[in-house]
Amino acid sequence: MFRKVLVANRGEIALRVVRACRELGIRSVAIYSEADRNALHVRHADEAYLVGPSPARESYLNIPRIIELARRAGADAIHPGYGFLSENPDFAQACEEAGIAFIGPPPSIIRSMGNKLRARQVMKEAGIPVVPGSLHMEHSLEEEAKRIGFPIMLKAVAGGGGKGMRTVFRPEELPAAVEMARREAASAFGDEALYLEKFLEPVRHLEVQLIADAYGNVVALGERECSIQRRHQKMIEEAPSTALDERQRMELMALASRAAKVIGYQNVGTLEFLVDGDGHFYFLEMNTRLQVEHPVTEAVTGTDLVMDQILVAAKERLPYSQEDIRITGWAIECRIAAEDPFNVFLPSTGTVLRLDLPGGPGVRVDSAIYEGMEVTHHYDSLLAKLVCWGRHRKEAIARMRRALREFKVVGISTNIPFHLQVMEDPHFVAGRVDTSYLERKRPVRISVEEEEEAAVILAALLAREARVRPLAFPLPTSRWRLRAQRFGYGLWEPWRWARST
Amino acid sequence: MFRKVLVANRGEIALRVVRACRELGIRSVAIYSEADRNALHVRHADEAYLVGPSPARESYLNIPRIIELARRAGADAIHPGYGFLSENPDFAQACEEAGIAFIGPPPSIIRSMGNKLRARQVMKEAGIPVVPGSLHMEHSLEEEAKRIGFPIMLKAVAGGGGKGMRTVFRPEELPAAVEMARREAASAFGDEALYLEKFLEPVRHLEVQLIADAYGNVVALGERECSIQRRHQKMIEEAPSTALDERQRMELMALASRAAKVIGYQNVGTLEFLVDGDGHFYFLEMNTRLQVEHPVTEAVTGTDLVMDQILVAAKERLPYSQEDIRITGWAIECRIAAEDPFNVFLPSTGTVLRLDLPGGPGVRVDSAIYEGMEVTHHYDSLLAKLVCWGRHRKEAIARMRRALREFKVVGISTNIPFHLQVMEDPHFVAGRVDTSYLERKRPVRISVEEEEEAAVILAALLAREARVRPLAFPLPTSRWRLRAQRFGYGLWEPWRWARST
Amino acid sequence: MGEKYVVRLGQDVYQVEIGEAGGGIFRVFIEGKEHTVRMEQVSAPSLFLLEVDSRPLEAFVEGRAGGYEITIGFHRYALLVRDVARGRPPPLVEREDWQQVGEGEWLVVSPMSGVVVEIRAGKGQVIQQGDVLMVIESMKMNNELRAKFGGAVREVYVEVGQRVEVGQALLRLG
Amino acid sequence: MGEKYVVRLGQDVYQVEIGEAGGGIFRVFIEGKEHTVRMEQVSAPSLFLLEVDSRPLEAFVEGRAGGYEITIGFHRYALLVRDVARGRPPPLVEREDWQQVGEGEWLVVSPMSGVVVEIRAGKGQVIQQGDVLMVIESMKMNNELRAKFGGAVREVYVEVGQRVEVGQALLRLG
Repeated sequence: MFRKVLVANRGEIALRVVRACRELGIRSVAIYSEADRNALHVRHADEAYLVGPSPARESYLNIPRIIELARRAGADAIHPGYGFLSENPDFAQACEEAGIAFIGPPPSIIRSMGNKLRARQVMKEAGIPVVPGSLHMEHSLEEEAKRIGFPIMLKAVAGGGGKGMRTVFRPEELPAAVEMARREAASAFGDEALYLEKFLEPVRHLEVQLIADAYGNVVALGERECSIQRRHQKMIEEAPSTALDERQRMELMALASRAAKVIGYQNVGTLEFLVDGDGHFYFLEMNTRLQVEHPVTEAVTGTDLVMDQILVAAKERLPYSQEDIRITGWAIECRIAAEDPFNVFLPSTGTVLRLDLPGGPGVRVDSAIYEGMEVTHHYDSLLAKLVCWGRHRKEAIARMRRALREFKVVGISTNIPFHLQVMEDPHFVAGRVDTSYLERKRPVRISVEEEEEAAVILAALLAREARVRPLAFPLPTSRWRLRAQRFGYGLWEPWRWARST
Repeated sequence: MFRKVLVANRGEIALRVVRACRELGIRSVAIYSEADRNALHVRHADEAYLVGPSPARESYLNIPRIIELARRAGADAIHPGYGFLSENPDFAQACEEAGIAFIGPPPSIIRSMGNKLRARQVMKEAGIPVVPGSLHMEHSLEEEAKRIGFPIMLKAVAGGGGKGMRTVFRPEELPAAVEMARREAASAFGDEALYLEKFLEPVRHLEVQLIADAYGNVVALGERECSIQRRHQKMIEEAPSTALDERQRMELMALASRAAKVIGYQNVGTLEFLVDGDGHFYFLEMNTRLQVEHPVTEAVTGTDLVMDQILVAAKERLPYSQEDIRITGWAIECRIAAEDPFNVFLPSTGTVLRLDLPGGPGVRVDSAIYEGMEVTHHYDSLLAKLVCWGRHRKEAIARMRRALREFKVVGISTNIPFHLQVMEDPHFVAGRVDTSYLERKRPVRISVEEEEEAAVILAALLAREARVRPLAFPLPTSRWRLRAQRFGYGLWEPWRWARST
Repeated sequence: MGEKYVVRLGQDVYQVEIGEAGGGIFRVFIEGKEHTVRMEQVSAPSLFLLEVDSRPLEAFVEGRAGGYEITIGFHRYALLVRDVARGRPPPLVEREDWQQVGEGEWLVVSPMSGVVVEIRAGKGQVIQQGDVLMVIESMKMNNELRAKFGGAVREVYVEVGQRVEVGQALLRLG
Repeated sequence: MGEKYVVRLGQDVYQVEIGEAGGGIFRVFIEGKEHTVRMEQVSAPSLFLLEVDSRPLEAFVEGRAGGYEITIGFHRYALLVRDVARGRPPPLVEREDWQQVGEGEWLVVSPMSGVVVEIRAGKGQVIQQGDVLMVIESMKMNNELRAKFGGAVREVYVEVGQRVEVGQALLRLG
């Protein structure tokens, strides 16, 4: 087993790994950028080192610097978390060359699955159905598009995470879309190559969690429903999915296990699928790392994916086999992000003035937020993950509603009120979701008359009190947020999003 | 189902019930004493009413006032929590007479199990082995003691919770012990009647969780290990117990179910047993209410005892049967209390200046503590319950250690550091515990050289900083706590405890 | 009986009359109705518990000139308060992203902190409502700033690669 | 090179020399060893992150006359600080439950807040070390106050049923 693990990440996932290390009796090493000097993952770790300035490319993406710090700290393994360098084969390679274990699959697998076109070929050859579309880009994109038929999805070969992606409905839109997608892909991945897939709708986005050790043991840990996405970013996930019956679940898990065995997979990984209305599965891509949404799988299987991935990276045998896996109850995850749902999900920066996290039965919070935290523009907007488990889906939803109401953040805007609206939406409650769900379900700013009146009363009481004993309150941080109100709660949307590079 | 439930309690259990109500779609009504004006259970409830002054007998024990508030609020049920009025048959009766459902067993059952001597007779008749001792107090205590043989336990007939209890090792100690126990019993229960049990040691204290509906369905939810007690107060509980193998577990659960069926039990309840070194079970007493430690059972069975007890109180059928119950993994609960383990567990009052609760996988916190809270002398010292689940006992212990380190309270003393010492004790880790465990395991004030040095460095840095920009820090609240250091860390114990009346 | 205050919330102005009932309890008259209100300060100075007719609510209070910003539930309310003797509070002045600085002239300020990654509206260029003026990167998202009104670009105050803060002037149109 | 401070912790006195290394980093000399220290203020004013030789620690700071009370891990340290030019800090004065008020005379003060439920030591009574003097109820526990030293009870300042606070005089022996 490892003695010391460097966590090459930040935020809630860095803290998640630090916690797993502590429970395994492994010393943890945090790295932090200038912006993260006070971060929770730093305060929880056994050791901490400044990795560089705030921009990610100078800190959390700086491979030589991270390897240098791992060496200095005497770490014998590196955990990459998700995002940043987690799917960068050069990083996995650099770790290997430095004699430091990379907690993830071998570089060759990361590389072959990182090429999305290559991954499609591999899966196709393994007999896994893939989304109809290109397999080899021998022809021009125009010819391929004509062959596949509109609407189509343009995707970056080196892609992932919704970057360099465009849906094209008509042939005349193709050239402009290609140009934009190429530019995005080039800047995001240094590779402008694109390929095409048939655009399927309505579909659900499902994925299968896998874990594999170095001895050929592969276990599929059920599926996750990830259809609720905003601009290709997942927002709410659950396990299991209402889309599958037991037979389909078994079929999908067997399919995913087979794929993992064919490619000789090791460590944790996820196979993403689209499922159409007729229950057909289509392989979409493979993520060769821990996923943000891994806790819903942990909740319904009783596994600990971070502990277990550290174990298998240390060449230990998987402590369970496929037969040991039971799906018990239902789990839902809401990603709590610093964005204003009532102002077209504008990113929200500022200081966290008040924080109350939910608790009690069936509630898990994986959070990097703290009172006094400066939420900056440097990194993505994920602050915390709220995961609720129930004996059945209805109980999990009821619990999530309760927990969302208990989750209190003042000082920045979060998407908590919108999550609550989804949890109360009859379509969601009925399990009728697909990847276009969030295009139809828009946040509605509901003013609660009782609360408005209470605010007015409190203001008067405070003014009266102030004459007796003046109190010094903190100054508001982001007054401009009220702007949304006057713009008609989302009717006027001067801001459009695209995944930045 | 009920529409509105009044929670006749305070602290973490009141919040626990409010949460369950919210998840069931039931409106909750909190009551609060003067001391609890700002309490979390008040802030989470849908409605709140002042019940009376701070002393419990004028507030949380004031039956007519509570019934009046329930009527005023239009509550159709009352949840008594644990402690206070939860095992008071007159309260259950008063609810019934007011046409309000009491969430617990019928008054007659509370009454018959509340008489500890009567309970022993009932169980003995039902064929359940009881702790050797008195069954009828026809003879004098002296004669009974002679018959049973020393050492003996003096207990209050109306007892419970360690009040009016004395261990007597030699005949000559008996008269004084009887006098003290009678006085305590009279003042605690208004009834000075005592009975005798053989004092067994080494024994374990185990209990079986039961739930029963109004239709004769009884389900036993496994056992809890509660041997770690300080002055008859439980401090750490776990489920399952290392004392039992699968056969013994089944036997004990069957025994408990049989007892519940014989007495026609309804709602949640617990049968407490002593288990001697040879694996013999002896019935100790029955608690006709929810237990503090119910979450460890929830964690390993996936049930929700508070939701389920509300369901059965509303005359719904139990949604599971004995065959559905599986014990999965291991759970441990540490009771976090406001007391100073390094100063003979002296109660600690004051203001909570800082609070950080643990999070992440496998951790559940049921807490009533908040920053700014005034911890007063009026109620018992329980602040929060920390429950950790793991796939096996080792994992649960590792997680508990991690979570205890994350649990940060400043402003009052808590027993958190002592819990951590227990979690690191080889005897505890090996599962070698019995009811005398805490007599041997004493808290040790360990000074961490690194931390001491850091404090010295920080003081110097702050003094230097203060010349540039002075900071206003809060004033310390309980400086006298350092006293323990000079008295040799528990060697000098000027304070002795007894359960107060 | 009580003291009178005037409170402004958005476009609405309320008259609030407060009478003390003892023990932290107040009788409050508002909109012709009487409420029994309990106010407690939970932690210094910002968190309050307000019980209006036995319904408990948490309120987080921040100061602002002439009033308070109060967060209850998921919403943050900006309120101005005055003793009734001093008359109605002035209208709320909110920061606008599009500030009118003359007849048909607008100053566009940034609604977020981030980095300018692209400027599509050059000085002198005539733009239409809905056109993308510039792109600001924040939290790994490219946010396209679109024109709320059309006009000619008079001045651009920022350049590509520059860090901008909330409220910082970006350009002037008219 | 740096500035020198004298810090007292319990019976120990430390000399601490501080040199600034820039960027919130300090070189600190203490007990003949040099440490690289990073200090950050996490939230105003009390919570600090202190990194001593790359080991992060959280510290909660409270003010006290002439110094600080600092909580790190599970312990709370009382510290007095002085600029070295002003000499050693005075010894720490701690509150004692048994305060010597004369030759063989002791003032006993309450170590907890609670209610006196029983007084076993009457005025004039001679008590032995270990005897129960009184019982104070706090948090539903009866806490028996035992004599640290023997003597005659000179004065009892409280009565049964009375509420007492931490530090309040209970009785005098001598």
